[in-house]
Amino acid sequence: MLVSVKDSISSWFRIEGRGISGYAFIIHRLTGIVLTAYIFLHLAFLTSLTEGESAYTSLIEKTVNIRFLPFDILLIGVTIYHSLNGLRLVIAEFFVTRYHRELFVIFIIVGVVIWIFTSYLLYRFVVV
Amino acid sequence: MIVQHDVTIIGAGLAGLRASIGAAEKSDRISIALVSKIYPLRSHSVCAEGGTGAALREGDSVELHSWDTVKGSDFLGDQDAIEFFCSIAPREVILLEHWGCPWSRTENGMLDQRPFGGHSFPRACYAADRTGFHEMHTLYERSLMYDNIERYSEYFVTSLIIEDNRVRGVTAIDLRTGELMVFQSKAVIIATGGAGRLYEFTTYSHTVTGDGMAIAYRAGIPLKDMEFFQFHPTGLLPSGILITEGARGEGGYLLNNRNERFMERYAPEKMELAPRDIVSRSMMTEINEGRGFEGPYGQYLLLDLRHLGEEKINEKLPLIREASIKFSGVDPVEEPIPVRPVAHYTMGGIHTNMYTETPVKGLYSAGEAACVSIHGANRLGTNSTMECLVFGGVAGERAAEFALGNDFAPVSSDYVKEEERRLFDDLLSRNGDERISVIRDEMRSTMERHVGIFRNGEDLKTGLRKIQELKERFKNISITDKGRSFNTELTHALEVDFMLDLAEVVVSGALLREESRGAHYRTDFPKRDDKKWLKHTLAYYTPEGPKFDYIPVTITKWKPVERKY
Amino acid sequence: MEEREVTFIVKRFYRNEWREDRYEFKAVRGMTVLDGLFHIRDNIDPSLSFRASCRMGICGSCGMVINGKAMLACSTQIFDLGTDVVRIEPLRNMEALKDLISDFDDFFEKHRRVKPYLIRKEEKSIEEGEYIQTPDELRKYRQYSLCIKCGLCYDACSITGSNKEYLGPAALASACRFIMDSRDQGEDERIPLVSDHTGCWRCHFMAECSEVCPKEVDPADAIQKLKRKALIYSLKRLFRR
Amino acid sequence: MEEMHTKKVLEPVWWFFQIITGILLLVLVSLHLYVTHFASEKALDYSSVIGRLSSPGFKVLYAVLLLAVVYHGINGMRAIFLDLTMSDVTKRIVNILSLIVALLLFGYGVYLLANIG
Repeated sequence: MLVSVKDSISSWFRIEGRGISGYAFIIHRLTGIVLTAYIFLHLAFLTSLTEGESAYTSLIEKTVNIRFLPFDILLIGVTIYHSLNGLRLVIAEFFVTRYHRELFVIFIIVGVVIWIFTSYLLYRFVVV
Repeated sequence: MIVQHDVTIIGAGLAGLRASIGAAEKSDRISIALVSKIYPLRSHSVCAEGGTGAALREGDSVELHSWDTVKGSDFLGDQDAIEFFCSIAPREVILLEHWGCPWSRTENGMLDQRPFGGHSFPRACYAADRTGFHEMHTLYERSLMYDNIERYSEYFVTSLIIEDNRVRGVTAIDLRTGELMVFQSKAVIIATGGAGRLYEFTTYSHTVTGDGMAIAYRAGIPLKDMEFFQFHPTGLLPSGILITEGARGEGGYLLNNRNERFMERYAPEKMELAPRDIVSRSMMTEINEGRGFEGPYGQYLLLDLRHLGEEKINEKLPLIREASIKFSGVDPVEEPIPVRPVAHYTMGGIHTNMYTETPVKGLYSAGEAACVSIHGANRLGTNSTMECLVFGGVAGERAAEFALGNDFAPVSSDYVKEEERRLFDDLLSRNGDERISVIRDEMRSTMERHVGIFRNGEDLKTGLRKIQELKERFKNISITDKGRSFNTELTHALEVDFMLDLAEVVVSGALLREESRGAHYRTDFPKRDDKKWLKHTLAYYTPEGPKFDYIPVTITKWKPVERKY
Repeated sequence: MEEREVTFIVKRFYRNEWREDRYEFKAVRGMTVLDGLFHIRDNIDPSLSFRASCRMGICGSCGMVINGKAMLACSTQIFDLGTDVVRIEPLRNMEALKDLISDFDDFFEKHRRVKPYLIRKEEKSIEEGEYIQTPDELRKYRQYSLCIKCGLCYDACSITGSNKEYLGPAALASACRFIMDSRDQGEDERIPLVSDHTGCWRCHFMAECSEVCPKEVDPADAIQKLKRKALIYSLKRLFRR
Repeated sequence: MEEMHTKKVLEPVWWFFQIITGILLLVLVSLHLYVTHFASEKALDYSSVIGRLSSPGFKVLYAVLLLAVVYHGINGMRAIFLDLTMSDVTKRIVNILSLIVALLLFGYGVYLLANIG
């Protein structure tokens, strides 16, 4: 009784009737996949460092600018979410076994604050 | 399709599961079929709440437990069977503990026991107020250990195959496919539970429709003492969900609208912990004399647990609290619970001896479906779950022994063809203009009104006429769903058909028994009459209606005396 | 008494195809979704099939999806749903058999696979009486023993949907119930069963199972406990050799 | 049989490493981002990058970060694949592929670390 891969995957991302921890999980998975993909990208970029200064600098000029800033902010958001939610899971698992919902809300608030702050820093870094 | 099993057990509640383990432990050479119309864990046994009685501790004894049971039964119980039952009971409690049942404990780690109605010693072993639930799960999980038990869940048994006074098997509908199956067997155990859905206001699950009793009755096996139907004092309004006697065992009060503990008028010594028939009658008297509360779902009284405190309620009666809040909107910690007497237990059942043997060879019955008779005219609380354990075990062992010493007897294909014709060509194809649900509801309200706690000749006669009329009308029902897979309309029709037969037996038996004993209270014959009626009723099936016979009660040590609490 | 016109939209698997039927009727205060379904069966459409037994939330028969969330029909008041349109469908992540009835065979088979019974190296004889277990020891596993096997957690869990072999919340909670029982000595048999690819490692602590659980068993918590038990057990074995 | 057994012994360990590397990453990635973006405006200039990567301290730090991120990412992806219904053979393929990809990534990272600065 094998189910199709399509059905399987759709069950991970089923939104209807889910509670807050269900959404947390769905986003955790998605951000995890994004971040893993980014490892490849990051290592590929670093290759330019072995090819001398001009190759590296032209790459930096292309990627570190205002046009890529939204992606940078998104990426940092993804990282913050994934790490804070991961931390929440560890805390919920080993230390606070009740109050998942409350914990999640606290972490979301903390995460958003950090995100706004780091986005501002990034903006300053790229534009100024 | 025909399958062969040495032992077929119908019903997978407490008694059925205990029987399957009993048979499996007897020998691993026999194969056991556990046939049930629902998954085992859905059985009504999970609803048992208060406790399971056994004489375990110093100060208590088998003799005392037996006497309490005999007195509780209003001397209609067979005393040899009662002593046998009480002597095995402690073993069963320990056995269940060894199998993993999470019994509630005392501080030093021993099994805890609580007081219960009609018992002169606190002997109800309990697992909070989910006793039946935990017992069921323990037995079900234990039964998974045995490879020779095969579970047939969601198979609806329709008839017993009996020839030459020897059981040959059963026929059943495989609900998933809708196909008629034959379970060919050397021995059959009926453990299908009571017939509680005969009544309107009842603690019973929707599935408790007395199928096994009716099947046996139609196959010619007599039903014993069916006129005795227990009304539990405390059914939650409006649904009838059981509020355990354990609530009173832990110290709960019953109150009328004058805020009086009225039980002091009826049973000054035992108060709320008098046997159920007495408490129920007292409550109905209070209501009839205008001391009840008036509510949207009829009159009721109050069960007050507030003085027990939140901690004790959470620890010992968590399910009661949950049910009261969810189904009645009342938190027992803050408010008294609205209750009314409610149909709760079928004392009667398939006629068996104390070894669970019916008059037919190879056919056994245990649990509420059977009438061994240890409950006589009124069952004591905690004795029903224990009955399932004790007699379930006995039935399993006896059936296994019988299967080891006998061969399969052939099942004629004509019989199966005839059963298929009856179910699918006749019943399923009916297109009359009567609705099954209407007939069922009329039957249930008739039973409630005419065969309730207080009965009298006139009412019973009217009731009997009504039931017979309903039986006639049933022939003209219609079944709209003609499909085979999970045709719950067809099974519902079969259940109502079964219940109509049982209702007829209950009413006729009650009409004939001109005395008041235990749960059977006739306002026109308010006294117990040992000269004429110290005997068991046996009802035999005939196409025209039940034919009655009577057999004596076994009395060993205890001569009948007046029953006072 | 308060009355209200309600509409039940039932997603049925009827004669091997899906269809939706609408039923309109008057509900009164106090009526549960299960009462509503019985009302439909008795008065509007007798062919509607669903499972139900105890109607007091202890037998586990009537799990279904009500307005997108898995619930016990018997324990859900219609008036508490906050809407007059009630959508009902059978439990997801299980195969539908007919109407609201879904296939539980696999569910119970998984429960069986974790050996959900007391395993003793030596059984005490009946004459010696009960095993001693203090109320504190009882409290360690009591919560997990309250599971009614209603299957709601299998609907909520995203992994039971994607991996048919995953033991799932109820079965793992049941394993945990026995592992935490002071009378049980079956660690060597049970932990390897629950700690392979189909066992507790498939759980990523989404904790939806605990949210839908009608008996507050908290299966998610049970599974995390199992993971820790399995880790300790494995480390012990690694260093023993 | 023996292999099945080892797997059962190791699976809990993989899970535990996932948690450990997760916590480690929280610290190391924060540090990495701080150093490359927030500490100085010139942090991404060629000279400063080469300068950082030439110091043995940063080399070790980045090696640990690389190991943790590769393990955490690939083991996470492996779990996502194993959450699908699959045969034992496919499961084994997933496990082996995960190992190969992880080794390649780590190897390439180490190669970069060795050749830069």
